[in-house]
Amino acid sequence: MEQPFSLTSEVRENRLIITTNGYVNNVGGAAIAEEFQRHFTEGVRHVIIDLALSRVVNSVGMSFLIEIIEKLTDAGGRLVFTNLDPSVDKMLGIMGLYDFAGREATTEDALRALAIRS
Amino acid sequence: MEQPFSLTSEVRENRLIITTNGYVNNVGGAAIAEEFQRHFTEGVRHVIIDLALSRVVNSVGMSFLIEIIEKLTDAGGRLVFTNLDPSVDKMLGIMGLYDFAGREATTEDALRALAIRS
Amino acid sequence: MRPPAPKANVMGRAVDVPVTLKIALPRVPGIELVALQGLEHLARHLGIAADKVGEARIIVTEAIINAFEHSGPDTTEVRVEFTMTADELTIFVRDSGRGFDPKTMVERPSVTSRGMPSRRGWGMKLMRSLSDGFEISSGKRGTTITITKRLS
Amino acid sequence: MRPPAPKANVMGRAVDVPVTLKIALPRVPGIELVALQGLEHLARHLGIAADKVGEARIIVTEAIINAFEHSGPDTTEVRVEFTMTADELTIFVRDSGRGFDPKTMVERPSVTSRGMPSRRGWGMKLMRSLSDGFEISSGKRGTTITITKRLS
Ligand SMILES: Nc1ncnc2c1ncn2[C@@H]1O[C@H](COP(=O)(O)OP(=O)(O)O)[C@@H](O)[C@H]1O
Ligand SMILES: Nc1ncnc2c1ncn2[C@@H]1O[C@H](COP(=O)(O)OP(=O)(O)O)[C@@H](O)[C@H]1O
Repeated sequence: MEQPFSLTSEVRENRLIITTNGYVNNVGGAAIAEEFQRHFTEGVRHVIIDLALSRVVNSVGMSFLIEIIEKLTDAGGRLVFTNLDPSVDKMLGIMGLYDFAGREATTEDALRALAIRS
Repeated sequence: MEQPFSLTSEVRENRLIITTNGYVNNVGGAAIAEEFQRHFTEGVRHVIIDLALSRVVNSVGMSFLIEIIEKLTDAGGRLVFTNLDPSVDKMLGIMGLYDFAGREATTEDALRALAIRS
Repeated sequence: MRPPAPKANVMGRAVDVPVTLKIALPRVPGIELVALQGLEHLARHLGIAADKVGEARIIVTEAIINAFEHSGPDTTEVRVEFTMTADELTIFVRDSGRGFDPKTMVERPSVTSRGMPSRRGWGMKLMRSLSDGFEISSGKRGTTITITKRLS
Repeated sequence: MRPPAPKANVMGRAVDVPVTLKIALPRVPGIELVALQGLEHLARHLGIAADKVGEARIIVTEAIINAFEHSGPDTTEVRVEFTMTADELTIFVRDSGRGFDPKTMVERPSVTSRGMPSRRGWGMKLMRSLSDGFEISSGKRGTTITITKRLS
Protein backbone atom coordinates (compact mmCIF):
# COMPACT_ATOMS: atom_id res chain seq x y z
CA MET A 1 0.00 0.00 0.00
CA GLU A 2 1.02 3.59 -0.45
CA GLN A 3 3.01 4.96 2.47
CA PRO A 4 2.01 8.09 4.40
CA PHE A 5 3.17 10.96 2.20
CA SER A 6 6.69 12.32 2.44
CA LEU A 7 8.99 14.23 0.11
CA THR A 8 12.61 15.21 -0.28
CA SER A 9 13.95 18.04 -2.40
CA GLU A 10 17.21 19.19 -3.85
CA VAL A 11 18.30 22.07 -6.07
CA ARG A 12 20.64 21.04 -8.89
CA GLU A 13 21.77 23.40 -11.67
CA ASN A 14 19.17 25.86 -10.38
CA ARG A 15 16.41 23.27 -10.95
CA LEU A 16 14.26 22.22 -8.00
CA ILE A 17 13.86 18.44 -7.85
CA ILE A 18 11.03 17.24 -5.61
CA THR A 19 10.93 13.50 -5.01
CA THR A 20 7.70 12.24 -3.49
CA ASN A 21 6.85 9.07 -1.64
CA GLY A 22 3.27 7.94 -1.10
CA TYR A 23 -0.24 9.05 -1.91
CA VAL A 24 -0.54 12.48 -3.57
CA ASN A 25 -3.92 13.52 -2.14
CA ASN A 26 -4.84 16.90 -0.59
CA VAL A 27 -2.16 16.42 2.06
CA GLY A 28 0.55 15.34 -0.36
CA GLY A 29 -0.41 18.02 -2.87
CA ALA A 30 -0.27 20.75 -0.22
CA ALA A 31 3.15 19.56 0.93
CA ILE A 32 4.47 19.69 -2.64
CA ALA A 33 2.97 23.18 -3.15
CA GLU A 34 4.60 24.43 0.03
CA GLU A 35 8.02 23.07 -0.90
CA PHE A 36 7.63 24.58 -4.37
CA GLN A 37 6.58 27.99 -3.04
CA ARG A 38 9.63 28.24 -0.77
CA HIS A 39 11.99 27.81 -3.73
CA PHE A 40 9.85 29.80 -6.16
CA THR A 41 10.06 32.80 -3.83
CA GLU A 42 13.83 32.41 -3.92
CA GLY A 43 13.76 32.57 -7.72
CA VAL A 44 13.74 28.94 -8.89
CA ARG A 45 11.77 28.74 -12.15
CA HIS A 46 12.21 25.14 -13.34
CA VAL A 47 10.89 22.25 -11.33
CA ILE A 48 11.11 18.47 -11.64
CA ILE A 49 8.65 16.33 -9.73
CA ASP A 50 9.73 12.69 -9.47
CA LEU A 51 6.65 10.57 -8.76
CA ALA A 52 8.40 7.17 -8.86
CA LEU A 53 7.18 6.25 -5.39
CA SER A 54 3.71 7.76 -5.79
CA ARG A 55 1.71 5.16 -7.63
CA VAL A 56 -1.55 6.67 -6.42
CA VAL A 57 -2.54 10.30 -6.92
CA ASN A 58 -5.98 11.89 -6.87
CA SER A 59 -7.47 14.90 -8.61
CA VAL A 60 -7.47 16.99 -5.43
CA GLY A 61 -3.73 16.39 -5.07
CA MET A 62 -3.28 17.22 -8.73
CA SER A 63 -5.08 20.55 -8.27
CA PHE A 64 -2.05 21.72 -6.27
CA LEU A 65 0.25 20.71 -9.10
CA ILE A 66 -1.90 22.59 -11.61
CA GLU A 67 -1.49 25.67 -9.42
CA ILE A 68 2.28 25.18 -9.59
CA ILE A 69 2.09 24.87 -13.37
CA GLU A 70 0.10 28.14 -13.52
CA LYS A 71 2.69 30.00 -11.47
CA LEU A 72 5.61 28.61 -13.44
CA THR A 73 3.96 29.32 -16.78
CA ASP A 74 3.28 32.95 -15.74
CA ALA A 75 6.91 33.28 -14.68
CA GLY A 76 8.29 31.75 -17.87
CA GLY A 77 9.34 28.56 -16.10
CA ARG A 78 8.48 24.90 -16.54
CA LEU A 79 7.42 21.82 -14.61
CA VAL A 80 8.58 18.36 -15.72
CA PHE A 81 7.19 15.11 -14.30
CA THR A 82 9.45 12.06 -14.15
CA ASN A 83 9.18 8.36 -13.37
CA LEU A 84 5.42 8.29 -13.77
CA ASP A 85 3.40 5.19 -13.10
CA PRO A 86 1.48 4.44 -16.32
CA SER A 87 -1.86 5.12 -14.61
CA VAL A 88 -0.69 8.50 -13.31
CA ASP A 89 0.65 9.31 -16.76
CA LYS A 90 -2.75 8.47 -18.22
CA MET A 91 -4.51 10.66 -15.69
CA LEU A 92 -2.30 13.68 -16.39
CA GLY A 93 -2.91 13.12 -20.09
CA ILE A 94 -6.70 13.16 -19.67
CA MET A 95 -6.39 16.35 -17.63
CA GLY A 96 -4.47 17.99 -20.47
CA LEU A 97 -1.44 18.78 -18.35
CA TYR A 98 1.10 17.89 -21.00
CA ASP A 99 0.20 20.98 -22.98
CA PHE A 100 1.73 22.97 -20.13
CA ALA A 101 4.13 20.61 -18.39
CA GLY A 102 6.72 18.13 -19.55
CA ARG A 103 7.25 14.48 -18.77
CA GLU A 104 10.46 12.53 -19.00
CA ALA A 105 11.41 8.99 -18.12
CA THR A 106 14.02 9.96 -15.54
CA THR A 107 15.22 12.96 -13.61
CA GLU A 108 18.45 13.00 -15.63
CA ASP A 109 16.35 13.19 -18.81
CA ALA A 110 14.39 16.07 -17.29
CA LEU A 111 17.56 17.96 -16.39
CA ARG A 112 18.76 17.54 -19.98
CA ALA A 113 15.38 18.69 -21.32
CA LEU A 114 15.52 21.78 -19.11
CA ALA A 115 19.19 22.51 -19.90
CA ILE A 116 18.36 24.73 -22.86
CA ARG A 117 16.30 26.99 -20.60
CA SER A 118 17.77 29.82 -18.58
CA MET B 1 0.87 -4.73 2.50
CA GLU B 2 2.64 -8.06 2.54
CA GLN B 3 3.92 -9.11 -0.87
CA PRO B 4 3.02 -12.42 -2.53
CA PHE B 5 5.31 -14.95 -0.85
CA SER B 6 8.80 -15.61 -2.15
CA LEU B 7 12.01 -16.97 -0.67
CA THR B 8 15.70 -17.22 -1.39
CA SER B 9 18.13 -19.66 0.16
CA GLU B 10 21.83 -20.13 0.54
CA VAL B 11 24.06 -22.68 2.27
CA ARG B 12 26.88 -21.15 4.30
CA GLU B 13 29.22 -23.16 6.55
CA ASN B 14 26.87 -26.12 6.01
CA ARG B 15 23.95 -24.08 7.43
CA LEU B 16 20.88 -23.56 5.28
CA ILE B 17 19.74 -19.93 5.38
CA ILE B 18 16.19 -19.35 4.10
CA THR B 19 15.19 -15.71 3.68
CA THR B 20 11.48 -15.15 3.21
CA ASN B 21 9.52 -12.26 1.78
CA GLY B 22 5.79 -11.85 2.37
CA TYR B 23 2.97 -13.60 4.15
CA VAL B 24 3.83 -16.97 5.70
CA ASN B 25 0.46 -18.70 5.31
CA ASN B 26 -0.21 -22.22 3.99
CA VAL B 27 1.41 -21.32 0.68
CA GLY B 28 4.46 -19.66 2.24
CA GLY B 29 4.81 -22.41 4.83
CA ALA B 30 4.69 -25.13 2.17
CA ALA B 31 7.33 -23.33 0.11
CA ILE B 32 9.64 -23.11 3.12
CA ALA B 33 9.05 -26.79 3.95
CA GLU B 34 9.89 -27.82 0.40
CA GLU B 35 13.09 -25.80 0.33
CA PHE B 36 14.04 -27.25 3.70
CA GLN B 37 13.32 -30.84 2.64
CA ARG B 38 15.55 -30.58 -0.40
CA HIS B 39 18.56 -29.61 1.71
CA PHE B 40 17.65 -31.90 4.61
CA THR B 41 17.73 -34.87 2.24
CA GLU B 42 21.20 -33.78 1.24
CA GLY B 43 22.31 -33.82 4.87
CA VAL B 44 21.93 -30.23 6.10
CA ARG B 45 21.02 -30.32 9.81
CA HIS B 46 21.10 -26.67 10.89
CA VAL B 47 18.72 -24.13 9.46
CA ILE B 48 18.29 -20.38 9.81
CA ILE B 49 15.00 -18.79 8.77
CA ASP B 50 15.26 -15.03 8.30
CA LEU B 51 11.74 -13.56 8.60
CA ALA B 52 12.74 -9.89 8.28
CA LEU B 53 10.38 -9.32 5.36
CA SER B 54 7.54 -11.46 6.72
CA ARG B 55 5.71 -9.25 9.15
CA VAL B 56 2.60 -11.39 8.90
CA VAL B 57 2.53 -15.13 9.56
CA ASN B 58 -0.39 -17.35 10.47
CA SER B 59 -0.69 -20.54 12.48
CA VAL B 60 -1.22 -22.69 9.39
CA GLY B 61 2.05 -21.37 7.96
CA MET B 62 3.71 -22.00 11.30
CA SER B 63 2.53 -25.63 11.28
CA PHE B 64 5.00 -26.25 8.45
CA LEU B 65 7.80 -24.74 10.50
CA ILE B 66 6.88 -26.92 13.48
CA GLU B 67 7.22 -29.93 11.18
CA ILE B 68 10.69 -28.72 10.25
CA ILE B 69 11.58 -28.35 13.92
CA GLU B 70 10.38 -31.93 14.55
CA LYS B 71 12.57 -33.32 11.79
CA LEU B 72 15.62 -31.35 12.84
CA THR B 73 15.18 -32.27 16.51
CA ASP B 74 14.95 -35.98 15.59
CA ALA B 75 18.12 -35.62 13.52
CA GLY B 76 20.05 -33.75 16.20
CA GLY B 77 19.86 -30.49 14.28
CA ARG B 78 18.49 -27.05 15.08
CA LEU B 79 16.35 -24.29 13.63
CA VAL B 80 17.11 -20.66 14.45
CA PHE B 81 14.75 -17.75 13.59
CA THR B 82 16.23 -14.34 12.87
CA ASN B 83 15.04 -10.78 12.32
CA LEU B 84 11.62 -11.42 13.81
CA ASP B 85 8.92 -8.79 13.85
CA PRO B 86 7.92 -8.33 17.51
CA SER B 87 4.43 -9.69 16.83
CA VAL B 88 5.80 -12.81 15.15
CA ASP B 89 8.23 -13.26 18.04
CA LYS B 90 5.32 -13.04 20.46
CA MET B 91 3.34 -15.60 18.48
CA LEU B 92 6.20 -18.13 18.42
CA GLY B 93 6.62 -17.58 22.15
CA ILE B 94 2.95 -18.37 22.87
CA MET B 95 3.26 -21.50 20.73
CA GLY B 96 6.21 -22.64 22.83
CA LEU B 97 8.57 -22.92 19.89
CA TYR B 98 11.56 -21.48 21.70
CA ASP B 99 11.88 -24.63 23.77
CA PHE B 100 12.87 -26.35 20.53
CA ALA B 101 14.16 -23.64 18.25
CA GLY B 102 16.46 -20.66 18.67
CA ARG B 103 16.00 -17.01 17.87
CA GLU B 104 18.71 -14.48 17.21
CA ALA B 105 18.64 -10.84 16.17
CA THR B 106 20.52 -11.36 12.92
CA THR B 107 21.65 -14.14 10.64
CA GLU B 108 25.28 -13.49 11.63
CA ASP B 109 24.30 -14.00 15.26
CA ALA B 110 22.56 -17.22 14.30
CA LEU B 111 25.62 -18.50 12.46
CA ARG B 112 27.71 -17.78 15.55
CA ALA B 113 25.16 -19.51 17.79
CA LEU B 114 25.23 -22.57 15.53
CA ALA B 115 29.02 -22.55 15.17
CA ILE B 116 29.57 -24.82 18.16
CA ARG B 117 27.39 -27.50 16.55
CA SER B 118 28.70 -30.06 14.14
CA MET C 1 -23.12 -9.02 -18.77
CA ARG C 2 -20.61 -11.85 -18.60
CA PRO C 3 -20.12 -14.08 -21.63
CA PRO C 4 -21.86 -17.42 -21.22
CA ALA C 5 -18.93 -19.55 -22.37
CA PRO C 6 -16.76 -20.93 -19.55
CA LYS C 7 -13.44 -19.12 -19.39
CA ALA C 8 -9.97 -20.56 -19.35
CA ASN C 9 -8.54 -20.79 -15.88
CA VAL C 10 -5.56 -18.75 -14.75
CA MET C 11 -3.21 -21.03 -12.83
CA GLY C 12 -6.06 -23.28 -11.71
CA ARG C 13 -8.29 -20.46 -10.49
CA ALA C 14 -11.83 -20.30 -11.76
CA VAL C 15 -11.67 -16.86 -13.33
CA ASP C 16 -15.27 -16.90 -14.55
CA VAL C 17 -16.80 -17.03 -11.06
CA PRO C 18 -17.25 -13.43 -9.94
CA VAL C 19 -15.66 -12.48 -6.64
CA THR C 20 -17.19 -9.68 -4.61
CA LEU C 21 -15.56 -7.54 -1.95
CA LYS C 22 -17.66 -5.08 0.05
CA ILE C 23 -16.28 -2.40 2.30
CA ALA C 24 -17.93 0.26 4.43
CA LEU C 25 -15.32 2.96 4.84
CA PRO C 26 -15.30 5.41 7.75
CA ARG C 27 -14.37 9.05 7.26
CA VAL C 28 -10.65 8.70 7.92
CA PRO C 29 -8.06 10.50 5.76
CA GLY C 30 -6.69 8.29 3.02
CA ILE C 31 -9.11 5.43 3.77
CA GLU C 32 -9.64 4.95 0.01
CA LEU C 33 -6.22 3.28 0.01
CA VAL C 34 -7.76 0.34 1.86
CA ALA C 35 -10.34 -0.06 -0.90
CA LEU C 36 -7.56 0.12 -3.49
CA GLN C 37 -5.73 -2.63 -1.67
CA GLY C 38 -8.82 -4.80 -1.92
CA LEU C 39 -9.15 -4.02 -5.61
CA GLU C 40 -5.54 -4.96 -6.23
CA HIS C 41 -5.83 -8.18 -4.26
CA LEU C 42 -8.78 -9.35 -6.35
CA ALA C 43 -7.00 -8.26 -9.52
CA ARG C 44 -3.86 -10.21 -8.65
CA HIS C 45 -5.98 -13.27 -7.86
CA LEU C 46 -7.65 -13.07 -11.27
CA GLY C 47 -4.49 -12.18 -13.18
CA ILE C 48 -5.73 -8.80 -14.44
CA ALA C 49 -3.33 -6.73 -16.57
CA ALA C 50 -1.51 -3.92 -14.74
CA ASP C 51 -2.80 -1.14 -17.02
CA LYS C 52 -6.42 -2.08 -16.36
CA VAL C 53 -5.79 -2.21 -12.63
CA GLY C 54 -4.11 1.20 -12.74
CA GLU C 55 -7.09 2.74 -14.52
CA ALA C 56 -9.51 1.11 -12.09
CA ARG C 57 -7.45 2.55 -9.23
CA ILE C 58 -8.07 6.07 -10.51
CA ILE C 59 -11.82 5.48 -10.91
CA VAL C 60 -12.18 4.06 -7.42
CA THR C 61 -10.12 6.81 -5.82
CA GLU C 62 -12.11 9.61 -7.47
CA ALA C 63 -15.46 8.01 -6.64
CA ILE C 64 -14.61 7.61 -2.97
CA ILE C 65 -13.12 11.07 -2.46
CA ASN C 66 -16.17 12.62 -4.15
CA ALA C 67 -18.49 10.73 -1.86
CA PHE C 68 -16.73 12.02 1.25
CA GLU C 69 -16.10 15.53 -0.08
CA HIS C 70 -19.45 16.35 -1.66
CA SER C 71 -22.08 14.34 0.18
CA GLY C 72 -21.91 16.59 3.25
CA PRO C 73 -20.14 16.54 6.60
CA ASP C 74 -22.73 14.21 8.15
CA THR C 75 -21.60 11.34 5.95
CA THR C 76 -19.64 9.09 8.25
CA GLU C 77 -19.54 6.08 5.95
CA VAL C 78 -19.10 5.37 2.25
CA ARG C 79 -19.91 1.91 0.93
CA VAL C 80 -17.82 0.41 -1.82
CA GLU C 81 -18.39 -2.84 -3.65
CA PHE C 82 -16.22 -4.54 -6.25
CA THR C 83 -17.41 -7.47 -8.32
CA MET C 84 -14.70 -8.87 -10.54
CA THR C 85 -14.19 -11.58 -13.09
CA ALA C 86 -11.24 -11.93 -15.41
CA ASP C 87 -13.31 -9.99 -17.95
CA GLU C 88 -15.13 -7.29 -16.10
CA LEU C 89 -15.18 -5.17 -12.99
CA THR C 90 -18.28 -3.57 -11.52
CA ILE C 91 -17.77 -0.84 -8.94
CA PHE C 92 -20.48 0.58 -6.70
CA VAL C 93 -19.77 3.58 -4.51
CA ARG C 94 -22.60 4.78 -2.31
CA ASP C 95 -23.04 7.55 0.21
CA SER C 96 -26.17 8.57 2.10
CA GLY C 97 -25.47 12.27 1.81
CA ARG C 98 -27.15 15.30 0.32
CA GLY C 99 -27.15 14.13 -3.29
CA PHE C 100 -27.04 16.26 -6.42
CA ASP C 101 -28.63 16.39 -9.82
CA PRO C 102 -26.14 14.97 -12.30
CA LYS C 103 -28.23 16.34 -15.20
CA THR C 104 -28.11 19.96 -14.13
CA MET C 105 -24.61 19.66 -12.70
CA VAL C 106 -22.60 22.26 -14.59
CA GLU C 107 -19.70 20.26 -15.97
CA ARG C 108 -17.02 22.79 -15.26
CA PRO C 109 -14.91 23.81 -18.21
CA SER C 110 -11.85 21.64 -18.36
CA VAL C 111 -9.76 24.64 -19.32
CA THR C 112 -9.79 28.07 -17.76
CA SER C 113 -10.21 31.30 -19.71
CA ARG C 114 -6.44 31.46 -19.96
CA GLY C 115 -6.42 28.08 -21.69
CA MET C 116 -4.90 26.27 -18.72
CA PRO C 117 -6.43 23.09 -17.28
CA SER C 118 -8.97 23.82 -14.53
CA ARG C 119 -7.78 23.06 -11.04
CA ARG C 120 -10.88 21.17 -9.95
CA GLY C 121 -13.77 19.38 -11.59
CA TRP C 122 -11.85 16.39 -12.93
CA GLY C 123 -13.36 13.52 -10.98
CA MET C 124 -16.36 12.85 -13.22
CA LYS C 125 -14.36 13.29 -16.38
CA LEU C 126 -11.67 10.85 -15.21
CA MET C 127 -14.22 8.24 -14.13
CA ARG C 128 -16.08 8.51 -17.43
CA SER C 129 -12.93 8.43 -19.56
CA LEU C 130 -11.49 5.36 -17.89
CA SER C 131 -14.64 3.25 -17.64
CA ASP C 132 -16.91 1.43 -20.05
CA GLY C 133 -20.14 2.17 -18.23
CA PHE C 134 -20.96 5.00 -15.83
CA GLU C 135 -24.27 5.62 -14.08
CA ILE C 136 -25.21 8.00 -11.31
CA SER C 137 -28.31 7.72 -9.23
CA SER C 138 -28.65 10.55 -6.76
CA GLY C 139 -31.36 12.03 -4.58
CA LYS C 140 -32.15 13.24 -1.09
CA ARG C 141 -31.09 9.91 0.36
CA GLY C 142 -27.68 9.95 -1.19
CA THR C 143 -25.71 9.09 -4.27
CA THR C 144 -24.76 5.79 -5.83
CA ILE C 145 -22.44 5.53 -8.76
CA THR C 146 -22.15 2.32 -10.70
CA ILE C 147 -19.20 1.86 -12.98
CA THR C 148 -18.30 -1.04 -15.21
CA LYS C 149 -14.92 -1.61 -16.74
CA ARG C 150 -13.77 -4.29 -19.11
CA LEU C 151 -10.63 -5.98 -17.90
CA SER C 152 -9.70 -8.22 -20.81
CA MET D 1 -17.02 -0.04 27.41
CA ARG D 2 -15.29 3.24 26.62
CA PRO D 3 -14.39 5.60 29.42
CA PRO D 4 -16.78 8.57 29.62
CA ALA D 5 -14.11 11.27 29.93
CA PRO D 6 -13.17 12.97 26.64
CA LYS D 7 -9.74 11.93 25.48
CA ALA D 8 -6.79 14.02 24.47
CA ASN D 9 -6.49 14.43 20.74
CA VAL D 10 -3.63 12.98 18.74
CA MET D 11 -2.41 15.63 16.30
CA GLY D 12 -5.83 17.25 16.12
CA ARG D 13 -7.75 14.03 15.55
CA ALA D 14 -10.66 13.23 17.80
CA VAL D 15 -9.40 9.94 19.15
CA ASP D 16 -12.42 9.30 21.38
CA VAL D 17 -14.91 9.02 18.51
CA PRO D 18 -14.96 5.36 17.48
CA VAL D 19 -14.26 4.65 13.83
CA THR D 20 -15.75 1.55 12.26
CA LEU D 21 -14.58 -0.31 9.18
CA LYS D 22 -16.67 -3.18 7.82
CA ILE D 23 -15.52 -5.62 5.20
CA ALA D 24 -17.19 -8.60 3.56
CA LEU D 25 -14.33 -10.76 2.30
CA PRO D 26 -14.69 -13.24 -0.55
CA ARG D 27 -12.97 -16.63 -0.48
CA VAL D 28 -9.75 -15.56 -2.18
CA PRO D 29 -6.35 -16.76 -0.94
CA GLY D 30 -4.68 -14.25 1.35
CA ILE D 31 -7.73 -11.93 1.41
CA GLU D 32 -7.22 -11.46 5.17
CA LEU D 33 -4.33 -9.16 4.21
CA VAL D 34 -6.90 -6.62 3.00
CA ALA D 35 -8.56 -6.65 6.41
CA LEU D 36 -5.15 -6.21 8.05
CA GLN D 37 -4.52 -3.21 5.84
CA GLY D 38 -7.77 -1.67 7.07
CA LEU D 39 -6.82 -2.41 10.67
CA GLU D 40 -3.44 -0.75 10.22
CA HIS D 41 -4.93 2.29 8.51
CA LEU D 42 -7.30 2.93 11.43
CA ALA D 43 -4.48 2.30 13.90
CA ARG D 44 -2.19 4.79 12.20
CA HIS D 45 -5.00 7.35 12.16
CA LEU D 46 -5.50 6.93 15.90
CA GLY D 47 -1.83 6.73 16.78
CA ILE D 48 -1.94 3.20 18.23
CA ALA D 49 1.33 1.72 19.50
CA ALA D 50 3.03 -0.75 17.15
CA ASP D 51 3.05 -3.66 19.62
CA LYS D 52 -0.72 -3.46 20.08
CA VAL D 53 -1.26 -3.32 16.33
CA GLY D 54 1.02 -6.33 15.84
CA GLU D 55 -0.94 -8.37 18.37
CA ALA D 56 -4.25 -7.31 16.81
CA ARG D 57 -2.89 -8.40 13.44
CA ILE D 58 -2.41 -11.95 14.73
CA ILE D 59 -5.90 -12.07 16.25
CA VAL D 60 -7.56 -10.85 13.06
CA THR D 61 -5.57 -13.20 10.84
CA GLU D 62 -6.39 -16.28 12.91
CA ALA D 63 -10.08 -15.39 13.16
CA ILE D 64 -10.46 -14.96 9.42
CA ILE D 65 -8.54 -18.06 8.38
CA ASN D 66 -10.59 -20.12 10.86
CA ALA D 67 -13.81 -18.79 9.41
CA PHE D 68 -12.84 -19.80 5.89
CA GLU D 69 -11.18 -23.08 6.86
CA HIS D 70 -13.68 -24.50 9.33
CA SER D 71 -17.07 -23.11 8.40
CA GLY D 72 -17.37 -25.37 5.36
CA PRO D 73 -16.73 -25.08 1.64
CA ASP D 74 -20.06 -23.32 1.03
CA THR D 75 -18.90 -20.23 2.86
CA THR D 76 -18.20 -17.70 0.16
CA GLU D 77 -18.00 -14.67 2.41
CA VAL D 78 -16.63 -13.77 5.83
CA ARG D 79 -17.68 -10.50 7.44
CA VAL D 80 -15.20 -8.55 9.50
CA GLU D 81 -15.83 -5.43 11.52
CA PHE D 82 -13.35 -3.26 13.40
CA THR D 83 -14.43 -0.55 15.80
CA MET D 84 -11.51 1.39 17.15
CA THR D 85 -10.82 4.24 19.52
CA ALA D 86 -7.42 5.23 20.86
CA ASP D 87 -8.24 3.01 23.84
CA GLU D 88 -9.97 -0.05 22.55
CA LEU D 89 -10.51 -2.24 19.54
CA THR D 90 -13.54 -4.45 19.00
CA ILE D 91 -13.29 -7.11 16.31
CA PHE D 92 -16.22 -9.10 14.93
CA VAL D 93 -15.62 -11.96 12.54
CA ARG D 94 -18.69 -13.74 11.25
CA ASP D 95 -19.30 -16.62 8.88
CA SER D 96 -22.58 -18.29 7.97
CA GLY D 97 -21.12 -21.75 7.93
CA ARG D 98 -21.64 -25.03 9.75
CA GLY D 99 -20.79 -23.76 13.23
CA PHE D 100 -19.36 -25.73 16.14
CA ASP D 101 -19.83 -26.10 19.85
CA PRO D 102 -17.04 -24.14 21.50
CA LYS D 103 -17.84 -25.81 24.85
CA THR D 104 -17.32 -29.36 23.66
CA MET D 105 -14.56 -28.39 21.28
CA VAL D 106 -11.63 -30.52 22.37
CA GLU D 107 -8.88 -27.97 22.92
CA ARG D 108 -6.12 -29.96 21.36
CA PRO D 109 -3.09 -30.47 23.53
CA SER D 110 -0.61 -27.72 22.86
CA VAL D 111 2.21 -30.24 23.09
CA THR D 112 2.39 -33.66 21.50
CA SER D 113 3.17 -36.85 23.40
CA ARG D 114 6.83 -36.25 22.53
CA GLY D 115 6.71 -32.89 24.29
CA MET D 116 6.88 -30.90 21.03
CA PRO D 117 4.41 -28.12 20.21
CA SER D 118 1.38 -29.40 18.30
CA ARG D 119 1.32 -28.54 14.64
CA ARG D 120 -2.26 -27.29 14.55
CA GLY D 121 -4.83 -26.06 17.04
CA TRP D 122 -3.21 -22.72 17.85
CA GLY D 123 -5.75 -20.24 16.52
CA MET D 124 -8.05 -20.11 19.56
CA LYS D 125 -5.13 -20.05 21.96
CA LEU D 126 -3.45 -17.18 20.14
CA MET D 127 -6.67 -15.14 19.93
CA ARG D 128 -7.38 -15.66 23.63
CA SER D 129 -3.82 -14.93 24.74
CA LEU D 130 -3.55 -11.68 22.81
CA SER D 131 -6.99 -10.24 23.55
CA ASP D 132 -8.76 -8.82 26.58
CA GLY D 133 -12.18 -10.24 25.78
CA PHE D 134 -13.09 -13.25 23.65
CA GLU D 135 -16.60 -14.55 22.95
CA ILE D 136 -17.83 -17.15 20.51
CA SER D 137 -21.40 -17.57 19.46
CA SER D 138 -21.90 -20.47 17.10
CA GLY D 139 -24.77 -22.49 15.78
CA LYS D 140 -26.33 -23.96 12.66
CA ARG D 141 -26.41 -20.51 11.06
CA GLY D 142 -22.75 -19.83 11.52
CA THR D 143 -20.15 -18.52 13.89
CA THR D 144 -19.46 -15.05 15.23
CA ILE D 145 -16.47 -14.27 17.32
CA THR D 146 -16.26 -10.99 19.19
CA ILE D 147 -12.91 -9.91 20.51
CA THR D 148 -11.97 -6.83 22.45
CA LYS D 149 -8.47 -5.57 22.92
CA ARG D 150 -7.22 -2.63 24.93
CA LEU D 151 -4.96 -0.40 22.91
CA SER D 152 -3.67 2.07 25.47
N1 LIG E 1 -21.23 11.86 -4.09
C1 LIG E 1 -21.62 13.12 -4.41
N2 LIG E 1 -22.54 13.77 -3.67
C2 LIG E 1 -22.92 15.03 -4.00
N3 LIG E 1 -22.42 15.71 -5.04
C3 LIG E 1 -21.48 15.12 -5.81
C4 LIG E 1 -21.03 13.80 -5.55
N4 LIG E 1 -20.12 13.49 -6.49
C5 LIG E 1 -20.00 14.54 -7.28
N5 LIG E 1 -20.82 15.55 -6.91
C6 LIG E 1 -21.00 16.87 -7.56
O1 LIG E 1 -20.39 16.81 -8.83
C7 LIG E 1 -19.41 17.84 -8.97
C8 LIG E 1 -18.29 17.42 -9.90
O2 LIG E 1 -17.48 16.44 -9.32
P1 LIG E 1 -16.01 16.18 -9.89
O3 LIG E 1 -16.09 16.09 -11.35
O4 LIG E 1 -15.46 15.00 -9.20
O5 LIG E 1 -15.18 17.47 -9.52
P2 LIG E 1 -14.77 18.11 -8.12
O6 LIG E 1 -14.82 17.02 -7.09
O7 LIG E 1 -13.38 18.61 -8.33
O8 LIG E 1 -15.78 19.21 -7.85
C9 LIG E 1 -18.98 18.13 -7.55
O9 LIG E 1 -18.45 19.41 -7.39
C10 LIG E 1 -20.28 17.97 -6.79
O10 LIG E 1 -21.07 19.11 -6.88
N1 LIG F 1 -15.51 -20.35 12.31
C1 LIG F 1 -15.50 -21.63 12.69
N2 LIG F 1 -16.47 -22.48 12.24
C2 LIG F 1 -16.49 -23.78 12.62
N3 LIG F 1 -15.58 -24.32 13.45
C3 LIG F 1 -14.58 -23.54 13.93
C4 LIG F 1 -14.51 -22.17 13.59
N4 LIG F 1 -13.43 -21.64 14.24
C5 LIG F 1 -12.87 -22.65 14.92
N5 LIG F 1 -13.55 -23.80 14.76
C6 LIG F 1 -13.26 -25.10 15.40
O1 LIG F 1 -12.34 -24.91 16.45
C7 LIG F 1 -11.18 -25.73 16.25
C8 LIG F 1 -9.94 -25.05 16.82
O2 LIG F 1 -9.54 -23.93 16.04
P1 LIG F 1 -8.06 -23.38 16.16
O3 LIG F 1 -7.70 -23.27 17.61
O4 LIG F 1 -7.98 -22.14 15.39
O5 LIG F 1 -7.13 -24.50 15.55
P2 LIG F 1 -7.05 -25.09 14.06
O6 LIG F 1 -7.63 -24.05 13.13
O7 LIG F 1 -5.60 -25.32 13.84
O8 LIG F 1 -7.84 -26.36 14.09
C9 LIG F 1 -11.14 -25.96 14.77
O9 LIG F 1 -10.42 -27.11 14.43
C10 LIG F 1 -12.63 -26.07 14.44
O10 LIG F 1 -13.10 -27.36 14.73
